[in-house]
Amino acid sequence: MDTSFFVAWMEEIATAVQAQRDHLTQLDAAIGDADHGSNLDRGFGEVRRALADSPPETPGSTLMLAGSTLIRKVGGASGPLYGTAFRQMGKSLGDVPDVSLAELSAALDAALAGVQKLGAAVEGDKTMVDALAPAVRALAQAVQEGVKPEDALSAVAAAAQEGARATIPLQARKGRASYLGSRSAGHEDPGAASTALVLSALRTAGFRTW
Amino acid sequence: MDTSFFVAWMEEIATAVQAQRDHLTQLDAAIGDADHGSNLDRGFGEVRRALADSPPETPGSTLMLAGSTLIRKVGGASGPLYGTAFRQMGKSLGDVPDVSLAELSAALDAALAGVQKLGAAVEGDKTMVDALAPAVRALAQAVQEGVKPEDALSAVAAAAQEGARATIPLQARKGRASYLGSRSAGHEDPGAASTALVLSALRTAGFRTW
Amino acid sequence: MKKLINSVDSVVTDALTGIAAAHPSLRVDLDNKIIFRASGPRPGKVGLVSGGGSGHEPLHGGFVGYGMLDAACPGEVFTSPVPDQMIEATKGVHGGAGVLHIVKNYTGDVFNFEMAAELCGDEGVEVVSVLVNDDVAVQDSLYTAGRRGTGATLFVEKIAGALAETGASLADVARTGREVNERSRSFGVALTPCTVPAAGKPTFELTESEIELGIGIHGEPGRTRAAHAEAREIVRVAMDAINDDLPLSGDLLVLVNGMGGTPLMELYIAYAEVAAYLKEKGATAVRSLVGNYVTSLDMQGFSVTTCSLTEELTRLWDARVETPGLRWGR
Amino acid sequence: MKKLINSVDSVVTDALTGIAAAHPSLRVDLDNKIIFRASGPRPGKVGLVSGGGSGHEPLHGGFVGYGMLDAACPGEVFTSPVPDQMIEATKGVHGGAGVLHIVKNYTGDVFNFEMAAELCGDEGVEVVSVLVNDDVAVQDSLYTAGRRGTGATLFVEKIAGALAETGASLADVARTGREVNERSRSFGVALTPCTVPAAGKPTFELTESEIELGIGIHGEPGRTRAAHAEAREIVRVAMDAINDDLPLSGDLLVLVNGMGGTPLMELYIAYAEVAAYLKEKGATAVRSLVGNYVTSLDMQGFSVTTCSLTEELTRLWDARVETPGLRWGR
Ligand SMILES: Nc1ncnc2c1ncn2[C@@H]1O[C@H](COP(=O)(O)OP(=O)(O)O)[C@@H](O)[C@H]1O
Ligand SMILES: Nc1ncnc2c1ncn2[C@@H]1O[C@H](COP(=O)(O)OP(=O)(O)O)[C@@H](O)[C@H]1O
Ligand SMILES: [Mg+2]
Ligand SMILES: [Mg+2]
Ligand SMILES: [Mg+2]
Ligand SMILES: [Mg+2]
Repeated sequence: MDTSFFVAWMEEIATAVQAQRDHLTQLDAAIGDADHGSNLDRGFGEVRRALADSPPETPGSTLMLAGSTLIRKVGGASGPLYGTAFRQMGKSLGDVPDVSLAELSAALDAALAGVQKLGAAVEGDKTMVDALAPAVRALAQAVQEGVKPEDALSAVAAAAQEGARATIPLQARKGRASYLGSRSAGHEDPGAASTALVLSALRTAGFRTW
Repeated sequence: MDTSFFVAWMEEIATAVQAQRDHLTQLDAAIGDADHGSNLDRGFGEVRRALADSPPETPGSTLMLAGSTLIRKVGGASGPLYGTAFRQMGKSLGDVPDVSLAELSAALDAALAGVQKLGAAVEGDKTMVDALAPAVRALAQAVQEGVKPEDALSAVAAAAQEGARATIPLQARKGRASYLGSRSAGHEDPGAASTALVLSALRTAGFRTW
Repeated sequence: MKKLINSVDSVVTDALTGIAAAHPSLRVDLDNKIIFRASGPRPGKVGLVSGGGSGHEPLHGGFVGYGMLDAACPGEVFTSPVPDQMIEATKGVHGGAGVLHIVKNYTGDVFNFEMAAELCGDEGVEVVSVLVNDDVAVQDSLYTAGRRGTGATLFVEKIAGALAETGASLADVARTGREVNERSRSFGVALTPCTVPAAGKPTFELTESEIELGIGIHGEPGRTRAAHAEAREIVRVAMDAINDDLPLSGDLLVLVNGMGGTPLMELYIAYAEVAAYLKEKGATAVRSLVGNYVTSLDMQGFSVTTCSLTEELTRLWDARVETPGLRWGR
Repeated sequence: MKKLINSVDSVVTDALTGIAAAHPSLRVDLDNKIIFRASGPRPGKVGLVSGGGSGHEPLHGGFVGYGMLDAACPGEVFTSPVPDQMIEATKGVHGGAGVLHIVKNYTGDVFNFEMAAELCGDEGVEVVSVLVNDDVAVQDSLYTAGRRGTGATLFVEKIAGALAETGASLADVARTGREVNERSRSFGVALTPCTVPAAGKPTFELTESEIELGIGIHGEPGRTRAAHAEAREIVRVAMDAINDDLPLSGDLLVLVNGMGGTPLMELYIAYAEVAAYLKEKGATAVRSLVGNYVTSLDMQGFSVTTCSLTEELTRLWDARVETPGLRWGR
């Protein structure tokens, strides 16, 4: 997976988030403050612009630029969290021009660690971690089993989507939704839902560039 | 018509206004400020209390007390207008212990003059004058024709009701409704509607005391 | 109707109880429903009394204090107060130099204040009235009750109040009050109706895509209903109406006033458009206020009021004021 | 959704344009979205920076000025600002004595202010943060993001700001800010939801007979939904929640705050009930504020915040303040 793959990933995220903007905002309206869709739409729009303005040379610098842009432009909880996730991935990838599935797996692992270090959420807290963590595990397993890249990314997307759906019955213990106590149960976590979009875009980027 | 007739009149007004309070307020909501019902309900409630507290000795003093109470307790346009109307009637009746139909007619005439002096409204301006003026004429005619008191008061009530209904198509030229310009047309004037209630109560008072 | 009240009948009294509790600088006469300065009348100073229906808070009670009113008479919601109140208030602020009544031009307010002034005169208290009628949405003609008094009331109360503090005569304070009124114009817009507690339902109905242009401050519909539009366009309608009546130029005092339910953020958005409009016309808002000052209960909407300033009026506007609703200067 | 805006995307910028036009005492950096005092940093004075999502006006921009903040960073509506803004603001107010960040306890605000503080530290500007978390509706436990920062933010900004004007050290200003927070408690109630412009529809739905108890300031539903009741009863629920957490006694500073769409009249009615409740408990509101200070767009509802005063805190509360939103003293 070369630089163009990662640029394509960012573009696919921007497209998906724009399409799902209102849906994400409505999820956030139910248990948060009704801004998650506009936050991410604004953020990934800026990422797309930043990548067009200064085309990156490596996969790592693509993700570093994306992460810094999100931190600089989004605000809220999700800006620093997604920003950290991409920056940690970028750092993990270093200068490699072509990323192997194993390297991607390590990078996603670093993303999860970064998110958890910043936000202190564990699985079951009803946050983006609930979508990210199973996706990380799915990729690690795919690497171990040596499955084809397409299938590996499909497994990542499926695991993230499943993780997001599984947040519905949970009671939130982190972020704004935690203020609602037991009333947060019965709603999908907006950040988990957007994480599923972000990770599904990985597979779409694969279809597009391979 | 002795003091008890006029006290009964005030009581009948209070009852009718209380029953029609919301209706009058809704008429006022359409072209005014949604307070006519509560204004008059508060006012005639106070009149009832004032008459109970210091029972008047003559028809004239009954109306003077009612008028002063309305001025003191109602506020808005209708408080001074109704207050003036009753006070002018009271003055016109003087000390007579038993009021003839002709004396009542002169008193209502004085009421109309008082209202017009204060408010400068003429017939057709879409105000209480549109109910009061035809009622005054109806009573004068009844006196001239020498009809029975019951029938005279019925004619007064009918003329006031007809006058109130006739305000519906008019464009207001006085009071709050005038701010609406042509949009005031199509709604019954709340003050004309309440004047019809007040004058219909005259007939009911007659039924009760005769 | 969902309101933070105890009962429909006690709203005015309950609010006065809260005002009394919140502001040691005020003395509230609950029986007569009058808000006085706690300090009482100052001998030799012209007293200023205003009042009107409740539901416009902070007007008028929030403007009682040094540099503005000496007393305010709140009536029932949207109902002018009664002469008794005004007489009590007038006597209570009389410091020997006479009393100015600041009256918004509504039939009821005019009737009741006139009666009160007459009775005060009988009792030897000189009273002069200033009638405020700044609302350009209403034509001042034989076919209306005349222009309504709206946002300019605040300007008259502030500027006449500042002059009164200097020891000016009743005639001078009244003249300046009238000058402010003559130099002021307003126009109001509603995005939603308001709900009078006693009525229990909104005063009119508007769809999601309609607004009312040329409203007053009593929840009445405006002169015309129009399609909802960008703030820029709505402000232009309001400013054009003002400018057509009294061309805007020179140094202005400008109020962008919320009707009670409009977020301050939106009022600032409107103010930005007002400032841009004035720039186009070559006029400048050298003084301004943005906020909820002359409200209509929970209505969403705004009004703009402009006053063409002179040096003296600017100085009086800047003079010290210490009331719950306006405070500045030293 | 019917709002007085030009477009959903430009609300923050348009409002900042209006703030800049309305307040010559402020300097607005439109590119970075920062509201500064026009006078710039004062050498030797600790700088105070706060910020948060927009939609809470006058908080925070309306509290920039003498005796309160040196700069405010407004984010998008209900979205915390970004570190870049805070870094610019921090550097812009640094007068050599370090900078205090006043941060409301929300995950996003905390993350972004932390990042900014770290980067400012790297650049040699000493930054200390005070976290405001006064909302008793949320339990501060492992199972929540901790108590939200609401009305007490105004108290911290005012009192820490007054201390900073005296030339106190960063450590002292921070210590006093924390003390104010520790002595403060809040509880909020919604009668209606609000509408975030970008969402276009209300954040939740309530019938005519329901209210939300224990809301925050971002349009979120509360901890529980309850039947609408008299102001007296609703206030009692709020006050009991506060009193259960920190028993009310002695001299208090009390804020009865409107959420943006509540008429001032209703806030005074609520304040009367608050005062009556305090009397029952033997406590006294020796200082108070009633009005829209920490809002949630057009939400109807209110919050109560109490702060148990000391002599020093009272003196600092009374000290001169000159901002668009709060002004008093000499
Ligand atoms: N401490 C945390 N750890 C991980 N994710 C979190 C944490 N707090 C919040 N989130 C995620 O952020 C999402 C909300 O993002 P967003 O609405 O953009 O920010 P905000 O809550 O500041 O309005 C939540 O749905 C949740 O998935
Ligand atoms: N100048 C006037 N002359 C006669 N009647 C008037 C005048 N102005 C108003 N009214 C009457 O008063 C009524 C309104 O009374 P009310 O609603 O109690 O007072 P307000 O208009 O002050 O709210 C109108 O419907 C009209 O009949
Ligand atoms: Mg959110
Ligand atoms: Mg009326
Ligand atoms: Mg009225
Ligand atoms: Mg947010």
